[in-house]
Amino acid sequence: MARGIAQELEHDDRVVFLGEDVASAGGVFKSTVGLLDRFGPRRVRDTPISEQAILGAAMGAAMTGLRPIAEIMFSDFLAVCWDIVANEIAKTRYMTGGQVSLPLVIRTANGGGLRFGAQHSQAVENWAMAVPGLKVVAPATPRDVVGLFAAAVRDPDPVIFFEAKGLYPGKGEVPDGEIVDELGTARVLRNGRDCTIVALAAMVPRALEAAETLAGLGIDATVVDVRSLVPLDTRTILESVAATGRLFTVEENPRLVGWGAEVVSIVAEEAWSELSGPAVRITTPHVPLPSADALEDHARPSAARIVETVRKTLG
Amino acid sequence: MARGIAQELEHDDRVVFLGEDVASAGGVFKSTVGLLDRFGPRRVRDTPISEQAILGAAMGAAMTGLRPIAEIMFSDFLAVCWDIVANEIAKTRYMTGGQVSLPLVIRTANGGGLRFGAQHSQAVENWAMAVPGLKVVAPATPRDVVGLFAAAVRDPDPVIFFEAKGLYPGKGEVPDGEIVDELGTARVLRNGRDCTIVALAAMVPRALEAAETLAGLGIDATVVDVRSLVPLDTRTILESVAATGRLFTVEENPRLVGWGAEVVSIVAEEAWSELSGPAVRITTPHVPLPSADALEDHARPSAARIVETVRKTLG
Amino acid sequence: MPTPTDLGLPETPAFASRVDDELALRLYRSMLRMRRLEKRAYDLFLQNLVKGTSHLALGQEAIAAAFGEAMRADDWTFATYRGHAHTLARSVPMEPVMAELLGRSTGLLSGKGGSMHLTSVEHHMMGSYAIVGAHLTVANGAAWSAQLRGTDQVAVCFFGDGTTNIGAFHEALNLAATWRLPVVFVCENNFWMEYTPIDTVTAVPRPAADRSAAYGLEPVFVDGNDVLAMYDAASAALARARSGDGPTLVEAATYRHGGHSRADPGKYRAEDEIRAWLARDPIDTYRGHLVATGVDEARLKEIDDDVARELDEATEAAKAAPPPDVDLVERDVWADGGASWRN
Amino acid sequence: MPTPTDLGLPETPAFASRVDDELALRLYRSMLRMRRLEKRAYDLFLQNLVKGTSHLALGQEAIAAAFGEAMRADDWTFATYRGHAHTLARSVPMEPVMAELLGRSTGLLSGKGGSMHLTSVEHHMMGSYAIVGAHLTVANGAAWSAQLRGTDQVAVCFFGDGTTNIGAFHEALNLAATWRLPVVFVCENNFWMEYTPIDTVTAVPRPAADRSAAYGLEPVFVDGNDVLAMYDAASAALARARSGDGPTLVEAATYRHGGHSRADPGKYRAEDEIRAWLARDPIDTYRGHLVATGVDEARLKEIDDDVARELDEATEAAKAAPPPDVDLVERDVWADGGASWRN
Ligand SMILES: Cc1ncc(C[n+]2csc(CCOP(=O)(O)OP(=O)(O)O)c2C)c(N)n1
Ligand SMILES: Cc1ncc(C[n+]2csc(CCOP(=O)(O)OP(=O)(O)O)c2C)c(N)n1
Ligand SMILES: [Mg+2]
Ligand SMILES: [Mg+2]
Repeated sequence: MARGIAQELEHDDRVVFLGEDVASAGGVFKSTVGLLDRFGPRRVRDTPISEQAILGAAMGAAMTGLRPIAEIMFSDFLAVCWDIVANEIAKTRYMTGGQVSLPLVIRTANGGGLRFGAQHSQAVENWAMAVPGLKVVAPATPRDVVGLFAAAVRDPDPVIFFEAKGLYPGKGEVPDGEIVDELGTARVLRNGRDCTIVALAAMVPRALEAAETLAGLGIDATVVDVRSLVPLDTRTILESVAATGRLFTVEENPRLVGWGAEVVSIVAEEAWSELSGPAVRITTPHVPLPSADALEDHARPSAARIVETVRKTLG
Repeated sequence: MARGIAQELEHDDRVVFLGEDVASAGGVFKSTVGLLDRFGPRRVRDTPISEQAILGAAMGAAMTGLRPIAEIMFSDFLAVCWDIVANEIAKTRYMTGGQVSLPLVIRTANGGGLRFGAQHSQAVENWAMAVPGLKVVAPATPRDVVGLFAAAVRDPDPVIFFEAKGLYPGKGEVPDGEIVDELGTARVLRNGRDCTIVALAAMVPRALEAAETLAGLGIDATVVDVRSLVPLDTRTILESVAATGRLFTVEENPRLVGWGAEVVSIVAEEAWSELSGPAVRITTPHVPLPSADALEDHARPSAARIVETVRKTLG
Repeated sequence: MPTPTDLGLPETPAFASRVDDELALRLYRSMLRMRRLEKRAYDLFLQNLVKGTSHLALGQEAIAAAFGEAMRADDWTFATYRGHAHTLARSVPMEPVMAELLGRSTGLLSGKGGSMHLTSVEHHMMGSYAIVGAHLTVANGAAWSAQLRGTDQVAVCFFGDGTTNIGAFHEALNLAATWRLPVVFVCENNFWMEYTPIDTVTAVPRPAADRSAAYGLEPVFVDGNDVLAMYDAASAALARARSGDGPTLVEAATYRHGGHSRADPGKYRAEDEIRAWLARDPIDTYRGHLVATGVDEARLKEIDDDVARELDEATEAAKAAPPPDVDLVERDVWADGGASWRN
Repeated sequence: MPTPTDLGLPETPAFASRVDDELALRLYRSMLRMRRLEKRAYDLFLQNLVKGTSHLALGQEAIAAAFGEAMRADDWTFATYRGHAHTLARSVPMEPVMAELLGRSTGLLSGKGGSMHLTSVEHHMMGSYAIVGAHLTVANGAAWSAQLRGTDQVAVCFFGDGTTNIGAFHEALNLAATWRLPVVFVCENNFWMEYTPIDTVTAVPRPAADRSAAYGLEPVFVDGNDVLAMYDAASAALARARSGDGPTLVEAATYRHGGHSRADPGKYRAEDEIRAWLARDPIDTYRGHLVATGVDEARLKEIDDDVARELDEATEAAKAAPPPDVDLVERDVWADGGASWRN
């Protein structure tokens, strides 16, 4: 992640970065170590515990010529500054008739897996998806973290960038050189005949693992990594469903009104006749996340649960 | 509305009511006039503009023996106290292993129709629906306002009570005497053979009006008033879809991840084989609400748009 | 509810400061534009031509006018839903303002924003914000941008007494002070938070001034109906910000003549409270002061007529304009001009 | 970063107040229970038996212990994620606490909450809240309930220096003062907001005490490592609340010996800063004071042994307990015990 931020601070001197403990300390997840030394205290700035002030500062700076990156340490904390996100940043361009541009990124650690309990573990990308005026990105691989982050920072609209904290320890290839990806593009990670499994962020590796297992059971699954909820690459999803006839979504967020419901609904309206059976969402149940490892692991969708659900549904 | 609150203040002396301008002034929508005189300043209390402090006070009071009703003047302002709603009130019972009970109600004026512009007009019941631990109610008639409000206040769990401000000027019969309804029950307002139209709050009268027009065009629609998003009366919806084979939802909220997506997804999984064609959502487009009357009226689903959509879809 | 004299204010504004004649008249004209436009807007409400809500600053004009004149053209204004006066203060013409109130296509925001969201980036009027408190944090951001880019610009942020009790106020003040941002926070204390007297919901008598120490700042309490005192206070705060000494929190004591918003006749206020404040009307008293200090009444009359003409023309033009095209509903969600969230 | 003497604190706690012998020893025992349990918890982290995160109050025990003894059994505690000490202070047994840290079915929250959310309603320990600031507003609610029901109970709310910069702090203090709520706010100023020195992000030197005037309150600044001074401050604040005179905001200067949380070795702090504060360790210095004032070392030794035994038994029992049943995942979302959101 530090690499992705550094790339953008390097690329454009209007880019600035602010948040709690991000500068001197290099971030609580150590994802911003070295940035202060390299870019100095004017461009990499520690803040008080004042999430509203952080995002307000980002917004005001974006209105007046900078391209801020603001960190909200855990995505749960978006709740304390939700007004700035949902009522100010999201709506200002629209309600001013297009006068105000807000090129800014809010990066935040999202989701469970680290046994942090209910107030530090939610997957809340659906909160952001529900708000018109926000773009919403949630990468699943280190390469996408860099490439989609660059795309987010260079985008002229506000982007909420959800980093799956369950994936932080993960490793993956990141090629040398500048990487800039494109928002609004899903990626087909595996092509199969029998069904389409659409997953996001921390659920992507689980969907892939499940697909491998399913292959052994004679079920050949396509796996789509959504990558970006807004803009949403409906074309890729609809094409895949047209090919396989069956849809599964794998969501980390609690059950109700997650992004999976949006995907299912789009398919149910626009590709109904291509479906050859029920569309099924696999989600965390509609509960806050528990802390103990046995409980947390049971709550979040696992590869095993995906396998089981797909097998039963198709079987 | 004043009647509903008075009924509950009367019924249980643990009930208290707090919010901005609710006491001396009787509420900005005049919906709480007379309560202060009748129940006194201890039970009906004006607050500063401190939504977090308001809901925190309600939560702390609910933990310790009271049954508070807190008013958040406009539902958009839930964003400034979203942490107390989504991280504190919603999660506390769960994360304390059931030790803490929070019998409280948050009432709030929701949705558009009064030309108030983007920061005072949103329909955000889907925000609340996305958070496990909250119950979510949105009545469409004066009678339901009283009856469901009573049910909400008497419920042992936290309830967000969305009052459609577009319906405030509306009139309707409210029978004499105590009215107590039941959460989690939808109501079939009209029985038709050809399709099921599921609507909520301010969209209910529009769905009914559309159904009348459709009847004239030879399309006989069932209209279901959802009334309560959590708990959700899936049984009534599924039964109706089983009977008609076609589903339409009418939502005031912006397009993405609304309650309609949840309803469609449940049907697409559990009643797929009962569906005889695409399930279609009718929503406000994914935009903040504009202010000018011509624009606001165009943005929100109208009876005409419902008619048009149903007609075109059923072909 | 304290009377003006309880607060240490004179019975009528003192007008003890001196400014040159041109500026003196500009201040007069500026206040008059605000007053007249808002009175006209009120008439149009009564004719049901202005829809939605609207919050008038009648009685509070001196604050907006003084800052408008003291600010540099490239300084930024951040206002609340009670933002008509602050918009005019930045030399925004009356017509697009009036057209916006009427929901016309020629409105400042093409009818998308309405009364509560007046914005004109061209005039460095960076928006009117309708959620209490939020824009204080946004003003910080503009100030931070000026600081980083070394442009010497100042962000000026106006808000009410009630706003001092919301969390964002506190966060914004602390950040501004800690980062020494070039921002001026102006609390227009009109003693009412909607329909609630501010002293019943606030732990200190002066909602802003009595809190400046919590941010390491000096208390600044000004007669907000004295346009000359306000001009001095504005100039001092702007100079301080521009010199790198950081923010100022100004509390300007004032009063709104009407109700909180369109829907409110303001009946909850005591007769003599209203009377005492009407006697302190910022425009009438200032006009009296100008005449008393030798300004030719003919010059004032000229301004009166000028403003009346501007207003009539603006009103007619606005009324004649068509409503916005419904296509606008799906415009300008994104920088590409559209509303599409999918491919 | 100010040194203790910069802050007007003595080099070692003064222990100038007097309490009776029984209480003196109870305070000692209480601090020791906290210290030992947290050190054990730390060992268990290192063995990877405690998962998730955890925030120790090592070095800050005097505050929790003093309040624990000064509070009435039916007064309420509201704590943060750094809440082990405050939980023990309310006489919660060690075993369910330890079991919760280990994620066992016998945990205080059956493993659902973890280290950051310790709660025992039975002991009036009303929760540990992990979002900075929120619980100040919740404590107000309990105080309001006591006020309305006339029960004479007081809500006591603990939080850190960094918390004074978030909006909820401001809203909570203003409401408490305006409503004269029986609530005591205790800012444990350990001079660090996670890895950031508090003075670099705060506009005033004493984050809480220098802000009390903004809420019409007197500043209260106490040596948080002097358990007797803390006991006095706690008693005074509780008495004030109980007598209907409203809230107190106490700032207790202290220091955490370790890092912010499990993941943090705390290496960003200067050696002599740490040294100065270790010399002010609340337990060692207090033990020294007790012995110097004539308490028999044997009695202290007895307490030491007692606590050691309690801890060993609690640890063994917790380790032996099974993990929670996965059925718990769908329990206790609602008052009916379940998680069902539909029929
Ligand atoms: C967060 C939030 N809470 C409540 C409101 C509703 N509201 C609008 S204006 C207002 C009163 C504001 O009082 P004050 O700050 O004194 O400003 P004034 O209207 O007097 O100019 C309130 C409560 C709001 N817009 N935003
Ligand atoms: C709203 C919010 N922002 C950020 C955090 C992350 N966080 C947890 S503890 C902490 C530092 C708190 O500092 P302080 O209040 O001094 O308490 P201490 O940890 O020193 O006891 C931060 C920033 C949080 N939990 N909640
Ligand atoms: Mg006011
Ligand atoms: Mg601290």
